[in-house]
Amino acid sequence: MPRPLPVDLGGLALRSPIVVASGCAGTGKEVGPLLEPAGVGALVSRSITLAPRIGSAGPRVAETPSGLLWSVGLQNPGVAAFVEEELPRLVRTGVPVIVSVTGGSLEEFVAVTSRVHVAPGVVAIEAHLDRPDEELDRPSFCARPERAAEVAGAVARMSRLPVFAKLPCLLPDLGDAARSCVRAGVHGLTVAGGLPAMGVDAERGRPALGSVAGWLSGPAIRPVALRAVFDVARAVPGVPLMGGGGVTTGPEAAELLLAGAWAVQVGTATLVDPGAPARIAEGVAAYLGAHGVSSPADLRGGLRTGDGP
Amino acid sequence: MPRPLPVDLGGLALRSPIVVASGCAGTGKEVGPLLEPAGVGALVSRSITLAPRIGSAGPRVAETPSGLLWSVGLQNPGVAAFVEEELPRLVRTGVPVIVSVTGGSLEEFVAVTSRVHVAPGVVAIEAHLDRPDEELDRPSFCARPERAAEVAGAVARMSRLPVFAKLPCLLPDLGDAARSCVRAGVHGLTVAGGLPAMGVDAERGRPALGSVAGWLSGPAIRPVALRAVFDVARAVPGVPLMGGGGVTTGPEAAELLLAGAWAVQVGTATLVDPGAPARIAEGVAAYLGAHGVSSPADLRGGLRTGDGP
Amino acid sequence: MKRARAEVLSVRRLGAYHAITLVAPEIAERARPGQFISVAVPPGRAYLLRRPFWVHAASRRGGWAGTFEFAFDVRGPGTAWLARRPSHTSLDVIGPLGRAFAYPRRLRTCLLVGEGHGAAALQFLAEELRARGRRVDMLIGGATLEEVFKPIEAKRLSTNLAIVTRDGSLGDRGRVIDVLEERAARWGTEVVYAAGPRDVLRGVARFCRERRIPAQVALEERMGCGTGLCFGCAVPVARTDGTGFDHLRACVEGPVFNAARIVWDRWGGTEDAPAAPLSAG
Amino acid sequence: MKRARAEVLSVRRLGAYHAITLVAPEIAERARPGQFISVAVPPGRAYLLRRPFWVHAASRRGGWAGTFEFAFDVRGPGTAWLARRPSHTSLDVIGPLGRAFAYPRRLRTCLLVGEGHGAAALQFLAEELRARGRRVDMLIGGATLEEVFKPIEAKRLSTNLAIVTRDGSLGDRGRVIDVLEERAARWGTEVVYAAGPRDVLRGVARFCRERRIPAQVALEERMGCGTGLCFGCAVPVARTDGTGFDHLRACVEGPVFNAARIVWDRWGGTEDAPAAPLSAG
Ligand SMILES: Cc1cc2nc3c(=O)[nH]c(=O)nc-3n(C[C@H](O)[C@H](O)[C@H](O)COP(=O)(O)OP(=O)(O)OC[C@H]3O[C@@H](n4cnc5c(N)ncnc54)[C@H](O)[C@@H]3O)c2cc1C
Ligand SMILES: Cc1cc2nc3c(=O)[nH]c(=O)nc-3n(C[C@H](O)[C@H](O)[C@H](O)COP(=O)(O)OP(=O)(O)OC[C@H]3O[C@@H](n4cnc5c(N)ncnc54)[C@H](O)[C@@H]3O)c2cc1C
Ligand SMILES: Cc1cc2nc3c(=O)[nH]c(=O)nc-3n(C[C@H](O)[C@H](O)[C@H](O)COP(=O)(O)O)c2cc1C
Ligand SMILES: Cc1cc2nc3c(=O)[nH]c(=O)nc-3n(C[C@H](O)[C@H](O)[C@H](O)COP(=O)(O)O)c2cc1C
Ligand code: FES
Ligand code: FES
Repeated sequence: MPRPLPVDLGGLALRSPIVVASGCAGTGKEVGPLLEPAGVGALVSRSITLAPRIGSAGPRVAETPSGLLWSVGLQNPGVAAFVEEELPRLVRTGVPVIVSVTGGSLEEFVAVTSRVHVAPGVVAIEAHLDRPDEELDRPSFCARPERAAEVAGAVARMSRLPVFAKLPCLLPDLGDAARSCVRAGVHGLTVAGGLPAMGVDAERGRPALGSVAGWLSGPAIRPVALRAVFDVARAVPGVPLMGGGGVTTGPEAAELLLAGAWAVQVGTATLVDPGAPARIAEGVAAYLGAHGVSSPADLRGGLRTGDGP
Repeated sequence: MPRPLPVDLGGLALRSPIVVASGCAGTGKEVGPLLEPAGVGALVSRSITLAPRIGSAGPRVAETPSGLLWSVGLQNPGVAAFVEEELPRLVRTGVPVIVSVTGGSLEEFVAVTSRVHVAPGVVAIEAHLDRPDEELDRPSFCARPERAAEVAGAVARMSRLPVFAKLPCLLPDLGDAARSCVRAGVHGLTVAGGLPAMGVDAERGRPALGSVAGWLSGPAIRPVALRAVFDVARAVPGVPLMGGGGVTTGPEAAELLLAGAWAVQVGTATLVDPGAPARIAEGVAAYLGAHGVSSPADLRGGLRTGDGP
Repeated sequence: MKRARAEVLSVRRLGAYHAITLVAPEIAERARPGQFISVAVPPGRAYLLRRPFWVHAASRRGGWAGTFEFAFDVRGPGTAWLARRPSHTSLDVIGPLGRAFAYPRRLRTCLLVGEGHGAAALQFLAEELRARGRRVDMLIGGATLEEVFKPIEAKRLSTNLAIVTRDGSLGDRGRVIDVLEERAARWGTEVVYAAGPRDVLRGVARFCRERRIPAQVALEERMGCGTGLCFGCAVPVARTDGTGFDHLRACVEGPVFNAARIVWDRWGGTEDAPAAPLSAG
Repeated sequence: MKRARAEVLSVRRLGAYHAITLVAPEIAERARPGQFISVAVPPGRAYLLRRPFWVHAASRRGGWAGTFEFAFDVRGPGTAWLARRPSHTSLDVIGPLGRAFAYPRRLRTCLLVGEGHGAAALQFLAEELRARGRRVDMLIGGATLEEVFKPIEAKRLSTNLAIVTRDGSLGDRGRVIDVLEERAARWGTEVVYAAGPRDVLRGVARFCRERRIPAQVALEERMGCGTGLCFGCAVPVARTDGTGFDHLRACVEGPVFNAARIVWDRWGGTEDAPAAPLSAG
């Protein structure tokens, strides 16, 4: 029997610190028991927009050294169909559901949130902010800390559920962006997400993805995610923080907890193995046991960065 | 006999499009003939500051999935000793030398440049801008396009040699930064460099590097470098552009050329195999032959991004 | 969909292909033609994703009960690794995955068109169609004799068989598409099933649309998960109301699709004609 | 420094260790004790860097001329892969690398102190010191009997030998540091050479500084290249003018250093005492 690993994200209690990352959890009817719900703390839905989106042209995935390059283009049925059909199925998996909301404008974020936060079975909202800001014509809402905070704050004010602002791992001002979002009222932060990337098929002289540009996930990016989580945990101590990027084993999840995460999101590894989140949770339990630590929270930020061994 | 692969970086003629990246070329007396100078277009020196720097505490390197995590902390003997002892040795390797200059302030960049641009045997200068801006107390000169351009422009005005501004692969405003640097007068751009990263040794609960924070290089980051080079090539068409990040083979170098690079820098692969740059150049020649293309310049930006196959 | 640590019973060469037989009753019992399985690659490599393969045969009864087989050509590191698996080691397999071919209710004369490893999926289908009393004709091809998948087996399974190779080393010289029209007419084809590269499937679809012959294609699209989680395997499929298309997932809503509904101009596929020469700018 | 595609002559188990003999005359002829070689790992793996190993033996003459040997314990993926190399395959090797031990000019009584695989480097040194007419005493250790590197060879090479194991399964129970003082006194040691984990080298350095015995240590620091290109293998070494320290590269300015000049408090090393328990905050 795996030991229970409850974590408390500032009032949001999860039975495991391992959370399935957005875009990697399906629509609730695919993998069934292979996901091993008992070991998983929560799952984050794919990111939902106001209107349906058909998403990017294929190919949408390509392999890179220790990484997965992808571009789904936010394919989703729109918030209305999501709340009606997909969300109830996600809830029935037995894994607590966090809904990822996104949009091209502040209004879209708020409108999606308004439909989702009252839906039954949702435990929290994640605002996916690393998206083109169509209103201000910037490559990402995260290009300016103030703007990320403005949008995240609006989502937080709309929602009766805890809101996590999802920030990308690579921003020159990541600490600032985190502080601004917290000041704007979010409950917590998610620091994770693919890095902007692309692939080229040199044999054919073509981009590897139909959309040309895509995102890089998987083990390749773990060192970048660790750094981002470490920086944000120092910038906003005491704020619930989910970290993710390239985690595939229990000890790797422990690395993120040591760096300051309160919970760990697992994306790509879930695609390779739907049982990975539960297996990683068991690995965390084994790690805690071996190091005489009683709960994931006791590991949090415990990295010994002082001088000398 | 490998076919000759001359490239012309806007007047700077190199015998091969493959350049050894900064920090990966030693001090001119280490690997000798293993580097196979005839196949290498140029080498970039480690980054040089005004005063000597002892660099970061060890460990300075760690392996990550398909990547190399490192922090050298700009260990260098200072510009005076560099010009006197190290530079002549680098020049004697027979590989054209590009000197990487850096600093914590605009003045330091200019002062280093003033000592280097008149030294015999140097063919160009690369300004390493992704460094903490001590004057304005920002994490990097690149955090703001204007600031990167200000410093790069000052270096360009000081130098009688062509100046390449080295920008990191991940900036929300990378295209802006490139345009600003070009407007400020640089001859060309280098888009390459490690991604901000760190490692954790979960067994010991300690950072993997003595400096805690470090940089990620190697194949893991290649998709990120490709995207950055692609974006910059579109932002500043016609401007000489060196790209780098994770290249280990000829076809991989061709990917960067297709994405818009004029020359390709090779760092980590040189560490694993000092003969890698020459081998990669041969691989590019083989690729060109197989695809009926006569020179690397004919590949440049040739990625077919239109619809359909 | 089940997950198994499946024992490798054997790895055999079949011309240009390798075939692996695995012991995995929970998968073998469920697998139907047109479905696929996905195999995990070893840890510690620079590549991560499971590799998908058509189920080529599955034994539910008899001495081999509980085993199934897949066949592949060595393309890259994953298939190279598989080709070297020793017997009695095990593979981490998930399957069966995706929607199988639908059997015709009334129509009796089936033509199965395949090129390359696609024929592996079709031979499983041929068995099942025959067991249901349908007539099976086959049209299979490959670049060379070695790349024609199990021609003797095809002979056994079909009433009429045509083989084509690009170099003429076996059967007629050409591609399956070149002879499709003539054979379908001669054999009185009522329904077509196809598996193979993009251009073959597209050619089959065009022909069948013109002749109003129902056609199902089993297609290959790059996959992130193979289990429906990631939306990485999008195939553009026309909406029934005529308002455009949606991206369906090859791994759960496919890989078998009604050929008439695929928006071929928008589907890149994973494979096509030889690389066009590069040119600058 | 030469690069070779070196044929694997044999891979043998030696207690807890594996030893590989390679055919590489250009390396074998040049190698001296305290130098190392670096071995490339296979392509397609999630790890990249060459693995460095001490030269344990090098034959310049006789039947084995042109071969050399290194020995290792399996730690991670690189050494696990090496341990499984079949004979007659080849390895991509660069060497010899780094500065060798210096031989004493006048002093005659040498004590070689090693723990774990460090003893591999010292046995090569012992051969060379004896060939130069020096007396060699050895003090070697390991966690268990299996981890004492080639104890019979050590016996052959040394005038006086002490062996210690942490569990007492061979020789005295303890670590080499625990018995160093007593043996050095008993044997009249004039110069010390050491190789092993950080705490052993540090203990040797402290003892030798107190007794004013010259000491050289061969140390291991993580390496990016092993060839001097990257400055990844920094070791803090005191400046001779007393103004602080510089970071020298273990791979070209080391890996053998004068023990007295290393700033031990600032050197992390790659290995030390068992992991301390973690605690939060
Ligand atoms: C539903 C389905 C069924 C398939 N059935 C078979 C089969 O029965 N026999 C067979 O030989 N091959 C089959 N393929 C293709 C097979 O999956 C690839 O050839 C194989 O994954 C290549 O892996 P690699 O590491 O050897 O090569 P690489 O080229 O290095 O593979 C790199 C990546 O590209 C993907 N990829 C490469 N080629 C294809 C392709 N044609 N289709 C989809 N993804 C691809 C791989 O899965 C991997 O993620 C099938 C593909 C799909 C989608
Ligand atoms: C100069 C020198 C000589 C060495 N000689 C020997 C020897 O003769 N026998 C032997 O068994 N080992 C020796 N080592 C240590 C040996 O290089 C490592 O144990 C080995 O590289 C581990 O690789 P891995 O993939 O099995 O393990 P991993 O732990 O997965 O290695 C991961 C990375 O860490 C590095 N690393 C791990 N441990 C060490 C270490 N102790 N020192 C330096 N880098 C390390 C590896 O090179 C690699 O880059 C030596 C190290 C150095 C620097
Ligand atoms: C196929 C795929 C689709 C994704 N879709 C989304 C998404 O819709 N919204 C989002 O916020 N993140 C999305 N992500 C990013 C993941 O949630 C996660 O942050 C990222 O992949 C890094 O974690 P990993 O390395 O564990 O995959 C997606 C990732 C993948 C691989
Ligand atoms: C050990 C090491 C030291 C480096 N030092 C410098 C440096 O001093 N200045 C600089 O501009 N880049 C430095 N770099 C970055 C490289 O020049 C290169 O841009 C980066 O590593 C990405 O390329 P690669 O993946 O081919 O290594 C260093 C890289 C490594 C691995
Ligand atoms: S491959 Fe992931 S949904 Fe089909
Ligand atoms: S390991 Fe690169 S300089 Fe020593």
